[in-house]
Amino acid sequence: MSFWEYANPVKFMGLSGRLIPVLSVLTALCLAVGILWGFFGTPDDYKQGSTVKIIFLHVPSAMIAINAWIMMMITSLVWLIRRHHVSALAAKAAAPIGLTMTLIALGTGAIWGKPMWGTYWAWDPRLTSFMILAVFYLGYIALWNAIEDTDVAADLTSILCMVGSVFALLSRYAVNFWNQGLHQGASLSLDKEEHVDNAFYFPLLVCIAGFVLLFVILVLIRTRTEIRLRRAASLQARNT
Amino acid sequence: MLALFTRDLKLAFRSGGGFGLALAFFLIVVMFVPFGVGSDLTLLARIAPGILWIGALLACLLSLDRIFQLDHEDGTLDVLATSPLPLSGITAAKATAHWVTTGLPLTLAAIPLGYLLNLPEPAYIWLFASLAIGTPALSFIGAFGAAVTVGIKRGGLLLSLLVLPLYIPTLIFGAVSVTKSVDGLNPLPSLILLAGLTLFSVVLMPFASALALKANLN
Amino acid sequence: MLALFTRDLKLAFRSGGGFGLALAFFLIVVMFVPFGVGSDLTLLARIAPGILWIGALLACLLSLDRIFQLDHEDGTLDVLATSPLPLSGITAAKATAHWVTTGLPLTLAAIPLGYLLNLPEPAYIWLFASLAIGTPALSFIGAFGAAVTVGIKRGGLLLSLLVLPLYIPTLIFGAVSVTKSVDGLNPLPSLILLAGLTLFSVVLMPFASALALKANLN
Amino acid sequence: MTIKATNICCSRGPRQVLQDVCFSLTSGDCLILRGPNGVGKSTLLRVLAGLSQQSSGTLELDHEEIAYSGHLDAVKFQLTIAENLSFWAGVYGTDTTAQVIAHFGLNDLADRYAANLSAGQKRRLGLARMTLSNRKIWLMDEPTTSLDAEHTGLIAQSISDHCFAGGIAVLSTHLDLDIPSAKTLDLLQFIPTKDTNTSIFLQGSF
Amino acid sequence: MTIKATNICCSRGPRQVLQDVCFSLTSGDCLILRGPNGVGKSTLLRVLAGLSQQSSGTLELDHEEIAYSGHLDAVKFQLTIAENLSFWAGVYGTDTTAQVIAHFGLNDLADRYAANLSAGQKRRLGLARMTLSNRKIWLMDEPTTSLDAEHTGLIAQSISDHCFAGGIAVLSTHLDLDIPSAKTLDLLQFIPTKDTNTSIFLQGSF
Amino acid sequence: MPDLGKYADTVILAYVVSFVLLIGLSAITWAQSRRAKRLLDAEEARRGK
Ligand code: HEM
Ligand SMILES: Nc1ncnc2c1ncn2[C@@H]1O[C@H](COP(=O)(O)OP(=O)(O)OP(=O)(O)O)[C@@H](O)[C@H]1O
Ligand SMILES: Nc1ncnc2c1ncn2[C@@H]1O[C@H](COP(=O)(O)OP(=O)(O)OP(=O)(O)O)[C@@H](O)[C@H]1O
Ligand SMILES: [Mg+2]
Ligand SMILES: [Mg+2]
Repeated sequence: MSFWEYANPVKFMGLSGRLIPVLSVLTALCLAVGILWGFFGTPDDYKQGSTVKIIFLHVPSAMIAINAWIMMMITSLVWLIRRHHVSALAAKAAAPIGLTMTLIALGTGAIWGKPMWGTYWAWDPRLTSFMILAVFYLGYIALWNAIEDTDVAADLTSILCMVGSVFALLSRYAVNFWNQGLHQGASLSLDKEEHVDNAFYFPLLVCIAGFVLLFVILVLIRTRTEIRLRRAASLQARNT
Repeated sequence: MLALFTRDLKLAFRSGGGFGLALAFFLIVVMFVPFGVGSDLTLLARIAPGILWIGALLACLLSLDRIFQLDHEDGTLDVLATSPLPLSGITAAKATAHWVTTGLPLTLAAIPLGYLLNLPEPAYIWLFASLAIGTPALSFIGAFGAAVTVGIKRGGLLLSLLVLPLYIPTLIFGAVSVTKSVDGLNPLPSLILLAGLTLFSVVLMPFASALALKANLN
Repeated sequence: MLALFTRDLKLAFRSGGGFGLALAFFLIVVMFVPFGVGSDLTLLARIAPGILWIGALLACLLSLDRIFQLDHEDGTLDVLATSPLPLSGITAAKATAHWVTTGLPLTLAAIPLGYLLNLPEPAYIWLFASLAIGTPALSFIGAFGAAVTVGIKRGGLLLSLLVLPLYIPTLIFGAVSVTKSVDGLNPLPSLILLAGLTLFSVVLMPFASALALKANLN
Repeated sequence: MTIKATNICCSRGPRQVLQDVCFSLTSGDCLILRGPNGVGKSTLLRVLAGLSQQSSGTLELDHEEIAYSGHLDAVKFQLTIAENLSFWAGVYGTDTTAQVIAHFGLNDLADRYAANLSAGQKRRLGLARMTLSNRKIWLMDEPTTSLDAEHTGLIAQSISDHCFAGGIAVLSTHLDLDIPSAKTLDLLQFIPTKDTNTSIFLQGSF
Repeated sequence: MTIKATNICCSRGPRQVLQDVCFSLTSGDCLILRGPNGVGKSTLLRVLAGLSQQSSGTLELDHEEIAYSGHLDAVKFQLTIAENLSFWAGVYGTDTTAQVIAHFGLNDLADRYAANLSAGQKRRLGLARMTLSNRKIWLMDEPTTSLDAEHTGLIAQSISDHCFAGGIAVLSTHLDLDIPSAKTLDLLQFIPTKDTNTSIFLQGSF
Repeated sequence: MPDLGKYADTVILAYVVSFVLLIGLSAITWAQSRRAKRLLDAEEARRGK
């Protein structure tokens, strides 16, 4: 059986219906363990004090924010090439989640910035490119909402997503070129020398797993919602 | 394609003076800045490159929706789509016409307006170069945004929302090159990046726009 | 008149989210300034009041052409003109709807955006007050400009050209009151002048707009 | 309730289109304007509606009683049929939206956005406003364009009913509508012949 | 030169409008689409023109030979009649503007801005483009709206001539046009009856 | 409760903001899903009859 069969709404509904209960338990578990461990079970940082605990929300949400867009890029491409409706709807479903995650990363970052840098906001490249990402999400969502014909909306948002990806990358580069920042570099690398202390590293990994699972489950639920709405619309159109 | 290009130029002139108005808007935005931030000359000189670039960008943005919306509303776009011209050629012709009627006059007008904002001497040539190189990218990226929003009745603001983040790299490379020249640094690297960006937009955006138009005609 | 007002609000929501988009434009204009002029915080703080006011003004300007143009194009304006509603009432209702969908959200959004531009502490309350008092004038003056340009196919840029000079007093009184508060001076006098200007526009502009509409329908 | 037009001349731009149009109508009358394309039917209707000014002549009618429908439908694409009509009901201060929707056979479509209507359905929606307005004088410019035979009949019937109930209707059309008691006015007879353009710039010589 | 439509289904939004439309035409044929408002004439014409996609069925025709005219006129108000037509001549790579203007009786108006035309004159200008395009397959949506009797005859004659010269025409109309040799296709017979909406979302149950 | 020291406000605020957003998103997702299911069920029932 080919993977593409899950692009069929019936197949997808069946599989996702079975997956959701399992996944929700796993998600709750990971999030609870990760956050409780992070909040209660980690020491203060010698430099940042207790604010280091924010990392358990900040980094996972930032990762999801970026990866949600990448997922949308892939599903959009699948829609454009193979025209599987479920794929387009999954992209639509992911956008609000990506936006929320972007906002969480921005929010926690801003709150963290106040004690660390003395300001909620600075025009640092990392921060700025996240704000640009939020605008891309907003535009994408607004475009979905502005077009009534669903196939047309899927086409246009997919094209926007592809073009937007290129320009998001360009902006990231441009913003770096424009300003040197305050924000720290990658501390999550596998290279032992670089990444944060193990005391933070392991709970952080659990939190990331929790966020990833949460993202997956929300995408599944939202895609199911979209599929149901499409079916309802089709039924309604046929009955009149 | 040539017919389309010349017709678009003609229409821009006829419908209340294409050239003049983008210019006027640019002029007025630049004029507003001293009203808003006060008339301190050293302050103005520092923000001049950025304001000039932002002003040009907004003036360009404001006329984007004309690129396809009018032709869509009166049915011309439907007919063009069934005509011998390829859609990507249509968008390229229209984006070029848009550049000739906005980007080009804006570039020329930026020099005297720079004087109003007390732009330092050595920056003029770089301001001119960066606008001349950068504004085609604005027109071609903008045409893509216009193609995406063409079906939507007066999607003017949605258009801005979609296009503005796409404009960020152009703005940054453009403004940075002028700022660098003001600060006595080498503006060439960012100018080269800007040229690359323009080349990329001019070559590839018409195809993306054609896809979007195709979807919108449905 | 109430029917017209609520319909205009409904249309603003339906056509791709009235509120959201003026806001988004404002956000993006404010975002662009650091890209243009660099991210030096003291510099940003100095130009913040002016930029915020100019940004709000441009966001407002961008949606002006929707006020009458759409109704003209589909024949609604002709029918409204023969309806029991007086033309001045029609323009007043439409200008008010425009303010609710743009001026009001812009006023609310200006506070957080002020933070992005590092606006000094004491200025926030005055920024809010000046926008709350000043934006109705922008909508009513703008409605007049829209009424004058309604016959002209996509007179968007002509509209800007006409309206922007009319906006200058509002901009000056508004921005000055914020700047004064930043500098520790008394912002009240200019705020009172601003209030007078708004009162004048709200009371008298609908009649001027009605005259312009009447002439345009011919 | 009367309309009385005496020696009305209409111009479009610099060109005089109609000269010395005279007619008078009272309650119950229906006047059909006829004439080839470009003779000035729309121009005359806009003058009657008060949207344009006649260049000379006098026109007596009660502007408070006019309902006008032109070549365009005055329909908002982003509103549903029901919303479009209840907006107009609000403007005219009436509340017969439901009846009108039923009368024009729009029941099934009431919650459809106007953007998703066919040309004829849109036209019908535009005309439903006339009935809704509850006004006495109907001015209609080619009401039946894009309508099929059945709905053309429906519109003709509505107009007859309106006149029968004491209203007045003035309409232009290229078809033969089945409206008993309608008078026709061929505008060809009012094409300017004499060299009496009323423009002040043509007086005297200089 | 043939058109062959086999089992074409068309949808608008979520709604299936036409089901299993079949016809085939060869050089010289004229097909008149008939049916009440909203039956799907415009939808079918847009599918034939390649502007929309059929939801199923196959369509064989040469897209390079199509000239399409819809409900809208595709006329630029800011250009004169002559300019409008010479623009289209440029697009289609032809140069018969002068003949076409004469043929459609637009000589007197050639230098008038299109904004200053009456509804029927505008429509005529829109249709003149078909002749100008020099293409074999004409797709026309209610070509004669707003036209008076004389010009309706002129259009019918042009269509006959076009078919006689080996072209194909597919048009929709609510009037009885005088086109000898035209076949009519009543779209009422293609209204979806079977419960076979092709939407993938209606398959199975969940 | 761990001792958060002088940064207690900051940390708590960050957690509260994140939870509000996450829970809000989940709640909206869930509510929309319920509504869609009800709508679809109603529509299927209408077809059934
Ligand atoms: C609004 C402000 C901020 C934004 C938008 C932001 C955004 C980001 C992003 C995008 C990442 C990368 C995650 C990844 O790619 O794995 C990240 C990581 C991180 N941020 Fe922030 N940040 C902000 C403020 C702050 C502040 C104020 C601090 C602390 C002083 C901070 C500390 C960190 C740390 C320690 C990491 C992990 C580094 C890594 O693994 O890459 N951030 N942030
Ligand atoms: N600005 C103008 N300058 C000169 N002539 C004009 C102008 N505007 C309109 N006309 C002419 O005025 C005449 C009357 O136009 P009108 O729209 O009233 O005609 P109509 O009888 O409604 O025709 P139709 O049946 O085609 O709708 C037309 O011949 C038109 O060309
Ligand atoms: N988005 C949509 N959703 C549902 N139905 C739609 C949509 N768009 C159009 N329709 C319907 O599709 C049908 C076909 O419309 P079409 O324009 O093809 O009709 P038509 O035969 O050309 O009618 P007319 O003679 O009035 O021009 C109409 O009943 C219309 O209401
Ligand atoms: Mg007419
Ligand atoms: Mg039709």
